[in-house]
Amino acid sequence: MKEQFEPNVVAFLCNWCSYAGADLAGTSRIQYPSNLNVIRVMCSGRVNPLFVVNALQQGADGVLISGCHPGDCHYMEGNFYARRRFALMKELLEYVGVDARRFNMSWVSASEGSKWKDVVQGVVEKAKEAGPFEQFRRNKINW
Amino acid sequence: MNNKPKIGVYVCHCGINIAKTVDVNTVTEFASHLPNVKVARNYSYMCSDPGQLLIREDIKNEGLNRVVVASCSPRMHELTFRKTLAEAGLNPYYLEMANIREQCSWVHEEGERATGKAKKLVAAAVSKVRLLEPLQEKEVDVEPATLIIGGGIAGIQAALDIANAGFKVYLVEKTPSVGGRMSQLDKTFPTLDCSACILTPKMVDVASHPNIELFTYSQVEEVSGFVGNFQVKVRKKARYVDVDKCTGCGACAQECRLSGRIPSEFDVGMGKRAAIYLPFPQAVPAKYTIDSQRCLFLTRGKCGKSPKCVDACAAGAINFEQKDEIAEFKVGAIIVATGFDVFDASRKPEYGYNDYVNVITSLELERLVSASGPTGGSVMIGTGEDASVPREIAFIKCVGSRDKSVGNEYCSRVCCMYTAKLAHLVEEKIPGANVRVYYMDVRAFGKGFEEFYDRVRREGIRYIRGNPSEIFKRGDKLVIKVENTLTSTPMEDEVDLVVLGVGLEPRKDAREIIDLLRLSQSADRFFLEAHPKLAPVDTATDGVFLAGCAQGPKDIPDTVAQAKGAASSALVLLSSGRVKVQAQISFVNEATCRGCGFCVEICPYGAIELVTVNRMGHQVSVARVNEALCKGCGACAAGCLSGSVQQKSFMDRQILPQIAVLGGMR
Amino acid sequence: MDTKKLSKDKFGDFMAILSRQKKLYVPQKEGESLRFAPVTAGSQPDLAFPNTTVPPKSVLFPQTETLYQFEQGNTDMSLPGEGEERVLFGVRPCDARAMAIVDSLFSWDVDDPYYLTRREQTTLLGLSCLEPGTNCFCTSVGGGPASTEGLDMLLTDLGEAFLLQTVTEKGEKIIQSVPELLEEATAEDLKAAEKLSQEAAVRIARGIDTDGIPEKLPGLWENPLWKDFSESCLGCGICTFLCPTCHCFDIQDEMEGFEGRRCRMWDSCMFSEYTLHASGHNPRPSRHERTRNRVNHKYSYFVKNFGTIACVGCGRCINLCPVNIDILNILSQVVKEAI
Amino acid sequence: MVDLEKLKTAARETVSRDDVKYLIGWRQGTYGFRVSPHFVKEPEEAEKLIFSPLCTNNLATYLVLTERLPLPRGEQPDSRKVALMVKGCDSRAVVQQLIEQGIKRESVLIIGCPCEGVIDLKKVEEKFPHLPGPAQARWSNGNIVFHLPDGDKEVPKGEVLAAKCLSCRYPNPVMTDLMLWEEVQTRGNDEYDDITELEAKSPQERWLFWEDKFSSCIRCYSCRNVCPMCYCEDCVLDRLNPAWVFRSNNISENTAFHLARAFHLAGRCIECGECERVCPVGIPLMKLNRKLAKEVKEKYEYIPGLDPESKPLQSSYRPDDKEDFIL
Repeated sequence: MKEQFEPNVVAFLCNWCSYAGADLAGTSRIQYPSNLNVIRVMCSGRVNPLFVVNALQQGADGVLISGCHPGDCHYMEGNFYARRRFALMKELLEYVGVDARRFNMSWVSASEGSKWKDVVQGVVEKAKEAGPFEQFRRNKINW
Repeated sequence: MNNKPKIGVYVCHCGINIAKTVDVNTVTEFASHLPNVKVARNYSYMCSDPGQLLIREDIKNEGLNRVVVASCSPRMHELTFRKTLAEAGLNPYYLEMANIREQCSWVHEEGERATGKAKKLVAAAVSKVRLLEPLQEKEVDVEPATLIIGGGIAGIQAALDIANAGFKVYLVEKTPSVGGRMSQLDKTFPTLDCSACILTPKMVDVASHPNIELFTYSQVEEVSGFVGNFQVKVRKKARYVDVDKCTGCGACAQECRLSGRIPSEFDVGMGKRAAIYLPFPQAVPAKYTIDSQRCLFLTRGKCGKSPKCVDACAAGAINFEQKDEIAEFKVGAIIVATGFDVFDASRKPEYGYNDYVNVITSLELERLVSASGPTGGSVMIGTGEDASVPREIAFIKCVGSRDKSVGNEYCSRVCCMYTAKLAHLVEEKIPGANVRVYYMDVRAFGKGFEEFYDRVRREGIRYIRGNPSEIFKRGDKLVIKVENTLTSTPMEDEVDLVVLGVGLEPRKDAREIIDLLRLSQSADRFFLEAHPKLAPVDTATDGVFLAGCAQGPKDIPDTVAQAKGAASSALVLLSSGRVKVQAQISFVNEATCRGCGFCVEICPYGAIELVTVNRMGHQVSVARVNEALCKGCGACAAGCLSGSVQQKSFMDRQILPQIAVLGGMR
Repeated sequence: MDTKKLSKDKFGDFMAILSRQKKLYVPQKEGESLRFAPVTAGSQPDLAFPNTTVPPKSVLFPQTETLYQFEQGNTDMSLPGEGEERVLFGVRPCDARAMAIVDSLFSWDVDDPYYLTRREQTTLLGLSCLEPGTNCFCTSVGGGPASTEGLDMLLTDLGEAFLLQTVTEKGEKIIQSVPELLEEATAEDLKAAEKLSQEAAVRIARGIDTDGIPEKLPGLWENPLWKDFSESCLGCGICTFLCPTCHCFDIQDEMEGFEGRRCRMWDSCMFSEYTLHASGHNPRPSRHERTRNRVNHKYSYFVKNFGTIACVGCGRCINLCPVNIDILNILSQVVKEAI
Repeated sequence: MVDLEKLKTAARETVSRDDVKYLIGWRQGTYGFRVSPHFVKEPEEAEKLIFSPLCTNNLATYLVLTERLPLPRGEQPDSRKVALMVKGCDSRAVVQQLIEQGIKRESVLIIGCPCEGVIDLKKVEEKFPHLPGPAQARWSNGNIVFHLPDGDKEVPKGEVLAAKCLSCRYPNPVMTDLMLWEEVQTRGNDEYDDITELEAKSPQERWLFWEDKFSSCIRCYSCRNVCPMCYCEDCVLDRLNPAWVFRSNNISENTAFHLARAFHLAGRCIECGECERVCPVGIPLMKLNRKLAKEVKEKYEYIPGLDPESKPLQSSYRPDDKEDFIL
């Protein structure tokens, strides 16, 4: 039998809500898959939509953006901008045939440690189902 | 100087918190082979003194110029290790942390996987730390003055505290007098001391304090700048009375053709005033104001042969030519104490507030029981000859509070106690009256509250648990339809007077303040504090603080306490004289900026503006960040199409290598 | 050299044998464009074209090629593997001439091992151009529909059969490897082929007398014609990337994480970064200097260095320019201005 | 109806003005049905101006393509107006440039040419190949008449018009200083059928579709350079540090390039179709741009290039924006 595919998921978390929520999951010792790796930014509004394209190009099988719930943004509006940007980026990626399961966005607050676990499990599971994304992998191509 | 990165990587065991799952030796060994890594070590507690010493020694002995600490969350110890770097003479922003505890060892039991992930996180941190740039924590001077918006008890208290500490205060009040809601109250719960007696001295102090500049009948029109350096514009509305000449004798008001014909705001419409008026006898300043919306001379251009007030004023203070004036000044801090509106009872039509004269609000009753009120303190229904003294009196609580149907889910916090107080006062004023209170819950949480509630009940006030569904008229009586929810019996209660215990609402003009100061609202539409627990008087805008009911309903002691809190927060700023601005802020590469202004629109803090610069002889428009205003969210950077706006320590070129490592490393 | 005839019913076998011997490239559709690509199981050669969209230089001088790979913090580097023998079928004479022109550049003062090895490993089988395109002008720049310069063998479609004329030993070897498929060509066949190519040459509608242009160009350096012609230029890379003789490249390091490769890729003198100095200074700051450079390089500098015009008259730059900047128009203006 | 004399007179008058630097219009090209942008600086050069179904170029690009070369000290930049002839779609580009402050209103004179639709050159060249000499065309009662060496040929519009014109919603300039002739009737109601069709395919099919297209890309950047909305001084996709997209040509970089290009045009693309027209390898770029235009319209009720006072889509939001895609 083939060894089970272990996806690589890159996640961008805002410092104030989602990163704190992930920390809380840790403090609460809530277990979740290790396939997701976090890049901390100050606000989901900082996440350039092209980071997603870049992550997929550089080997991520899935991407997650997570910020504060609408209205809770530490910077008041950042997550509203993020929501618009990624709504469009998601459409664009799916339109060119990128598996919809590779791109995810969530709102996780600083108190939602267990929601964070659910999000990670869901995202990793979906990336697993979508399989490796080698047709877009930068250095798989002709390096 | 050789700028080639020399990185030290420090892997923390955190006792066994990390080391139990993550193989710290493997991670250290791995890190030592990463490009530019000069030293890689692990230690039981990096945050301990010996742990930090390790880093400092290596910086000194090995010439490290970048540090990666792989330990707990940066939310925990980033500041600690920044200090460590600074102590060793390294720029504190040459630090990157890899969170291998909260987001690794604590959430992944399986050792091999946790170790694998820890390696990746360390590699990503190394890839980023190489590209970090030194940042300066800048400081700006603080203008030693405070603007306080709102001259109620919150504004007054904050103003006095700050002024007493020796700093200048500009207190701006929209109405002609300071005093606010508290001045309308008769007695205060639970001690029943006279509201005016405790408030008036403070009002006078405010007006006479050498450090306080009082602007009544004025509005803040524009606030620009940032913490420590706000520029403020205040519009002093024309009173048409020269306040320097007015002696407050009141002859003008007596002579005014509209005397006694205009509903008095202070008496909630129950008393009448003239077009030239003093809001209430103890008003501060005791200067008359002409109501420009009502005054015959101002609205129609003539008032009999000549305005009677002019004739009556011996001081010659009346001046119909007066114009609004703009005052401009600079302050270092701002306190918002704009208070609240009372709930408009007509929004609960089932209670017939608009239909029946004997349905009144608690604030109206407050004026009725007040000796300075329209009835001189006697509780009457109606006016003139029809007036009668009610015998059967019912209070209904939670009108406009805890009521999703009117959009107010919150508890107004004061109604339970003022109802008890008013019930007590009515009982006192009308001996033998039958008073009952319809309630959902009684929340007597404050100091002396429960005792007072108990006292009032023992005085014979009946508390009936039930939320009346309807009030209608039957003969001379009002009928309250209600179900007693303790006994589950529907009942009809015939009474002479119904008092609606109306709740507190955000002010209708709150939007103006939000736009002025870029404040946010919480779900209840009151102004949002920076943190509900740990920063309850701060806001998301640095240097702007909240006091009193603008932030949410509260009683007088809480309001005063918060006002003192806001004052002390402002004083921290003013007395230190300098304020640190964020270091990890945005900046613009003006050479590539195309001046589209997207970032200007995006910035939630108004920290970016377009300026015209000379680019090789051409006048071009480019974005520029006001470093003192920028909070470092980076939303502008993600919205910049040309990549010209970047956030320090979170630049595209610093994040992309992290992505490469986390995405590419298997 | 040798001449042979390949009956069209044997053409399939011929191609099959070729593809077993070497990696066989034929013009194929990719998206909406036509370019040389390796023959695979499902691939369809497309020979009904005046010319491919992308010239065959894309095989000999790929748009991107790895020079070596490296890891950061490590001085080892790994070179790409050795190439393989390949054969390109269906190269138009103009494009083959272009390779001959590029050869002189890549073996000029320093030999370029990457290009020259690949060139050595590649056999070019040409196809006479019997249906010239609207903007073809090979005959103005020393070429022709049946020119053999740069080719290893030329094929001419005689209707029922192809006439095969070998030019080099590499072409010779191809013929020798498939004796059973070929027949001797007759004098009539040769004559027929000659006639076909002459007729084709007559059908070439556009052209210019290039005599004297290389000498005239330097004198027109400050002439307003460059500004006039480049006013509408978008500064894109169509004319240069798709030119069979354009050979400029840039070398860049591409990093991913701690791994990287040094590679070279086509560059275009029409891009502003092409001449951008690290200081920020750009000696060719605007599109008119770049347009002037493109024409001068082909019709003056290259002539000076290598004795030949670096334009083969394939017409691609005219066909594909989005704003109708027409090199023939520029050249005729050059001639006019110089008088 | 197109009135060429009126057009030329207006052009002559315009370029005679002291405050006008030059006028940009269209002129017959060097061969076949080609048309070239025409920069009119002197009144007599106006004679060459044309307006016909061949005038595909969106000249608004030139408003932002001008290089601003370093000026010698003390010298003032030429701040005179540029007069620009625009079709309906072109005018939207000008409006969008105004929204994004790419140009100043007072620096441009907009001369409106209501347009009955321009040709798709590929379709026409297929019908009438090999025309080494210049040839012309005109509109005539819903058809297009081509003037060929062997006489006029009348062809129904549907056979030769560019796809964008068949579903054009804005044939009349949306903002002008001078409208040259009466407005024409709006032809289409764009339902984005072409996009819906591709959306209906499976992700795998869509990937293969685009892989085929993107792999043919030669990264000549003509799509970007011709775009009137792509006017960054220094495009992020050219930059080496950070390198968002590598210069190397392969399916990964090409796809990333096209995703980034399309994304940067979200809520900004005015659907003039120039990118697709100029692509030498025929990548259907409008299928990308229009996908985003469709989403922007459906999700945010936003249509770029109509109201110069509107806020750019990319720098605005509504608290109640849809978020059904969020976990």
